[in-house]
Amino acid sequence: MGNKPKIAFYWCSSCGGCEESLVDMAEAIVELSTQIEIVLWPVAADFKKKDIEAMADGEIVATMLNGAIRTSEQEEMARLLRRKSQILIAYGSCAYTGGIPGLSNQFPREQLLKYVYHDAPSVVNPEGQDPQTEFHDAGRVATLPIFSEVVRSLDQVVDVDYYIPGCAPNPELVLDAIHALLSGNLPSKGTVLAPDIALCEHCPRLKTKPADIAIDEFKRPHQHLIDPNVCMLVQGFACLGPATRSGCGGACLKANMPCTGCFGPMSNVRDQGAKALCALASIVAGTTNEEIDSALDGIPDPVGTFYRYGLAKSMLRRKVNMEPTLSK
Amino acid sequence: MKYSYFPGCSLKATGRAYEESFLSLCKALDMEMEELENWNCCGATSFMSVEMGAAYALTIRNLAIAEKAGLDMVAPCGGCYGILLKADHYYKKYPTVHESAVKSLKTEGLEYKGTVRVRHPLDVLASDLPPRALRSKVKKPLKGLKVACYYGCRFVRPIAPFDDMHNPETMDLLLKTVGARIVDYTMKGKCCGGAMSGAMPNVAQEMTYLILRAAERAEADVVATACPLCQFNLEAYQDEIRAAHPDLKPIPVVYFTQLLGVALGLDATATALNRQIVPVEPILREKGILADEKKQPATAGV
Amino acid sequence: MPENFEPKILAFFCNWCTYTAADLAGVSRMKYEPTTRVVRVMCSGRVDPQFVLDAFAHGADGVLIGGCHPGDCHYVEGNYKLLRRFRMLRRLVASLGIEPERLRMEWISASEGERLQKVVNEMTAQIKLLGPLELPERFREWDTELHEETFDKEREVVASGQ
Amino acid sequence: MDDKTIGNGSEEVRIGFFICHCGSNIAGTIDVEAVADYVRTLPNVVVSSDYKYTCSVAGQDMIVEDILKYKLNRVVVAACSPLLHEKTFRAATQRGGINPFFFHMVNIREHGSWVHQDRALATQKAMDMARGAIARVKFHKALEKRREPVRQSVLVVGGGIAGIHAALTMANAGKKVYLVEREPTIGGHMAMFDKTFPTLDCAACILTPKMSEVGSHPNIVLWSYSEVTEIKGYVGNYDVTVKRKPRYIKEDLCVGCLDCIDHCVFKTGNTDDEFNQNLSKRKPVYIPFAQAVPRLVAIDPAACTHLNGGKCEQSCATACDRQAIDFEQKETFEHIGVGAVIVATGFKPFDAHRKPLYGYGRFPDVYTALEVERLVCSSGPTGGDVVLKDGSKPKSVGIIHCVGSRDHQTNRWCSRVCCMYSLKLAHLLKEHTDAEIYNFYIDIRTPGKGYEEFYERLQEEGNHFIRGRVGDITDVPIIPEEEGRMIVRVEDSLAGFVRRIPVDMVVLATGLEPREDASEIRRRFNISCSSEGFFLERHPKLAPVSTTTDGVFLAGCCQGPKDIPDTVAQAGAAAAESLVLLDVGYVEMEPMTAFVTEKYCSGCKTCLPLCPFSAISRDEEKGVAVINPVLCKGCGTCVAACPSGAITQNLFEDRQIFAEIEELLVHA
Repeated sequence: MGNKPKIAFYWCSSCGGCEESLVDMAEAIVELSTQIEIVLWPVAADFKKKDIEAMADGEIVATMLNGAIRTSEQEEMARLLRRKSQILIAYGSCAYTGGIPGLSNQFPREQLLKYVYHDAPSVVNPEGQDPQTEFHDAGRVATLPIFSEVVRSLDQVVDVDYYIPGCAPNPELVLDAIHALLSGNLPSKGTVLAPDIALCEHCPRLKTKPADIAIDEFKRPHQHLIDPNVCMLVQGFACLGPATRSGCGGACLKANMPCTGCFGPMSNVRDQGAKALCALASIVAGTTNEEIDSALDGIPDPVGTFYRYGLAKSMLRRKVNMEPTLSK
Repeated sequence: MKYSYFPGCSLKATGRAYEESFLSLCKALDMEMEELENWNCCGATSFMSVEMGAAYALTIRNLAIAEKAGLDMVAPCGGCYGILLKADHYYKKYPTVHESAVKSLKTEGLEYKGTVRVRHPLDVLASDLPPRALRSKVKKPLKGLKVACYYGCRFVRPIAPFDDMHNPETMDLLLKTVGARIVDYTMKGKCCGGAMSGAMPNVAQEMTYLILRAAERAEADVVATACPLCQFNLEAYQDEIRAAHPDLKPIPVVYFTQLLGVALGLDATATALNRQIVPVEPILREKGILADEKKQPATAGV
Repeated sequence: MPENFEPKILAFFCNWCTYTAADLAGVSRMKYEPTTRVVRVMCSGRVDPQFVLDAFAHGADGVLIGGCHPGDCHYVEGNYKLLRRFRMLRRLVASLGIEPERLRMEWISASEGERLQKVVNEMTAQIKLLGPLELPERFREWDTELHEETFDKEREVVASGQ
Repeated sequence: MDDKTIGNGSEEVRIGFFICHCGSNIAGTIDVEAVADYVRTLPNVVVSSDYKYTCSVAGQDMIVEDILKYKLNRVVVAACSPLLHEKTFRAATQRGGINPFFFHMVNIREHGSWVHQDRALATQKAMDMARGAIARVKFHKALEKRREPVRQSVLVVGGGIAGIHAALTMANAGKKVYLVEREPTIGGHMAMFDKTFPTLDCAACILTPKMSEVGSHPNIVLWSYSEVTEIKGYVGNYDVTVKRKPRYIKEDLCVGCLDCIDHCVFKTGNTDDEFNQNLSKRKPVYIPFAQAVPRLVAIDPAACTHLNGGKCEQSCATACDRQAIDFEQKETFEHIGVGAVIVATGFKPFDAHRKPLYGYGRFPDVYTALEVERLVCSSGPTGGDVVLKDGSKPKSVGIIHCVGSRDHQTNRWCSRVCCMYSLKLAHLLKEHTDAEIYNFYIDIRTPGKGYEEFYERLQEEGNHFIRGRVGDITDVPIIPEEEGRMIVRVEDSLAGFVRRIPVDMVVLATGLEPREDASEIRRRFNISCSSEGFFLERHPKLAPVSTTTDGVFLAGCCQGPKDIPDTVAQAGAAAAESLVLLDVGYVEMEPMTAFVTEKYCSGCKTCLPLCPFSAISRDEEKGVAVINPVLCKGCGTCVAACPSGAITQNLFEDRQIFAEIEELLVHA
């Protein structure tokens, strides 16, 4: 067992979907387990932080970390695993670009806590308690991690070697990545381990997209019937396929839903949201402010549309003016 | 449609016919005129050349009050209309005017932000009514009545917000709408001489004469005006003028609002025709626009 | 707000109109605020929203895009394409808390040197009122909540413990 | 990034920076030494120096020497606008032995020293701009200019004296000329004039020989009654579509015998004769004037009974023994290719109705100058008799100058020709009627050969000159002598009082305006207008007939008011510029085109609808976009839109622009 490469899996601010994607490898994971030694996997096995701390720096061959970084605990674990691992892989959209949790970068921390602990319809908190980082009771101290002001992608906190995109990543990509890892056949540092080409490339609907497309009106998928054979943009649905890396196999489109961009941008793009916005808005119909605005009214939440997974890693990172009250 | 109404001094005195006919007309057309509270002299006096700062402050006080009401401000008198526009313009353009007005207004707790739109009845009636609103209310079209529309100066000079500076046409169009025939003559935008009537009456009367004669030569039955100063000046001195120019026939000079009122079938009190110096009713009867005298109830004097 | 705040306005000017208008303003010696830093592009249609965000992220207090009047584009209709992106971009930028006055698009033709002068002065005055945007500084400030030092100390403790 | 797209590959970047004083133009406001010192500290900068006049031969030599001496592979010059001297410095860079596109220019004069006053802030801005350029030039790469052959033909739009002269010059030089005129005949406004100032030679006598020469020239294709509807392509290779309106006459059959006109069912004219300024009537089948070129009749569909669906025996058609009349004629389109375009679309006279106080349209005997040209002309509506509408001869005439010129209520510019044509008309009217002539002027402007002398001659002839802008023309008399006449009211600003001058005839010296469709034409030819609406020359002094679009030139009044001698001179200049283009034989295309890197292109088709020049197509086999470099004009719209970053624009690459943005914003 000692000779098998040590691999760690960890989760931070995430939904658990990435863990599911590991399980989705099905039989392959059984086979894999004969070739690797898993040293950390909180969702499946009982390893402790101190086990990792006890390891030598670089002892772990590779760590796949999913989830964004929002708390001091997550940050601490990220730093710890970075030290202990030769290769750190940001696994899934949240670790890669902040993911859905990154959308909370539009709101001040206090507003979020207030909603979650007081105002949300499902909350029962008759005493109006707020979570505290420390709780003293009979000389004992219980602690909670600090909830930070800003959600970050993994590489905004520690150095990252590779990225596996997706919400969640699909098992084939993960297997490919692990095999590359085991064979030592690795691309250059910083590579995103998915094809560097947009989703449209293999989209069966592409042939229905005319060369002179002009969008009169953006529609929202839950309000309209979607033709399963026609390009989403032709139908007026804001599909981010043109601005999103492939590798997912077009799962959403197969389920007749437009791409929302979870695989992130291609390597030549610095800000996926800005590029997606540019690509979509460029083909809007109309020449006056009024005409154009009326078409764009179908995208009532531009941040949610263009930065659904990427706000934390975008050029502006978060909503700029909300008088941040930073907690230290 | 609701407006602030700034009558100014004339409409409460020599120009009562204007006020009465205008307000009745507005009522008939569902336009609400709310008289400005606590208004003062518009400031269109020679005081301008004595102490400019104070003079403009006087004018701007009216604008400040109107601003509180938040409505367009209608000023029927040409003098008022012109000076209100000018003061608003100067207030925005010249810091000295601005400063002195701000200072004066402050003493009364007023301020003027510069948002009031000053309007003239011609403008309001021509621009704000829904299409055909006026035409559809006509009961007695002014068929056969030949009108010389006279504009004078202040609605279009030096600032012309709603009509051509040299060839105004709004009144022509309004009266045409109610069936009148508009005569073409070249004096409609020339000075009525009003400003000189006190100092050099003979000069003023000569100017008035040329206008009236041009209207007469154009075979007008009546001259229509939109300013109490023009109206008075053109009508009140006709006897004096005739002393020098016996050829001048008496010609009634009325407010366009009176003619519109007649066309809408408003009664004699509403149109204030009885306030004319040169009677106009005989002409209107002759044209069949007003009913015969016998059927007409007696009207009260001034 | 720092004293004597001089806004930094990154400007993208179309070669054929606004850039030439700026040249004309120069030839005519029209004075305006020294706040712009101009990137010349052949057509305002080249302006990628990434450029605008990158400018903000690197310290621009405002971004000004100058193109040809509608119908006058040297490349037929590049300016309309910019307009479409711009209408979307301004919504995005507004939802991300950047005041709309900081992102401006103007049609300024080659003969409108005076207009260029007016636009730059006006925008400078507006941004002076808003104050600096200072995103690079804000990024640094946001990141002060990270614990690198603390954890590094812990690491030393752990290391020495071994 | 593709390695092949990175400048000199792994070679070390060595930048030379040169900042120009431009005498005191730059150095007066910007501390150029400080900028040079600052730039010297930036990475990759090997040499940084300032010079009095960098664009001078010595300045350029300095760049060349430094390239060799310091083994530079990048050059940045901070000086004036690149629109002025980019070419100069690219050439110098090339002389130094490196590709000219390793050069970048920083505009610190037009965008710096000339528009700022605060020395510290202007210097700061210059440093920032230099820093941006230094950052971007690192990513520059070697580019080649492509050469395209130039078609040996030219399109001349407009057949007035400007278009005629330009067309003849080009045709005489052996080039194929297409002359397109909107009206049924060429000749333009000049054909309507009686005499020309100051020599008083007859306009027709000097114009009509040139018109006939156009009509018969083997190198000229004349399409009258036609309009250019579309123009595509680029300098040297324009594709033009010309609409030929139906004149209901088979041009190849009509010999201009005019029998059809005699046989028209209308025995006299039934519609206003535009050529005579509507002072007479013409028939629906007509020839604009006797010397019209081409000498072909036309049928006016608005006035012809048959073409309006009415009953007509069509006697005109039966009268034509050559059966040239064709009521079924439809508009047709011609497609031609030309190397250059000369726009000579002329002007529009100011509409005198816009000055209502002058009574045009109200008083019958208020005329525009062009109407009077026709009245005094022996081939005009009255055969040269100057008579009023009531048939009498005027005893006194007022000529009002500057109608619609030098007037803040209408047009602010001076129309340049009105003073002289007013003097000419004064002379002709006096000659024809012996009336008293009053000229009401603001200033008399006679800058031209023999012009001032002509003015003196007019004064000696006993014409009255009254300085003052006329207030109005009134018909309201105040003394018996004024009864029944028009009275010109004017403040005589020399005498210092208001005059009332009764006259029988008023001539309005209307100014020159851009044509109503000038902005439409401008868009069609992709050129600019100055603020008043005349077409904009590339440079008011040094490129007066060029436009911002290469290969499109201007001639005549479409560029601004001018008289006949100036128009002809300018038309000659436009022809000469076109000849240079054609005779060189090729054009060099700027290499700032865009290209697709196939491996990054998903074939998503986002770019396809964006290209106005249809330069982007899709390779269906490979499933990628392909840009045709010949059609690409380098706007970069597709580059911005490409969601994959798969399209690159030479000289405006993402990495170049990002580097520029980011460094511009680092405060030095």
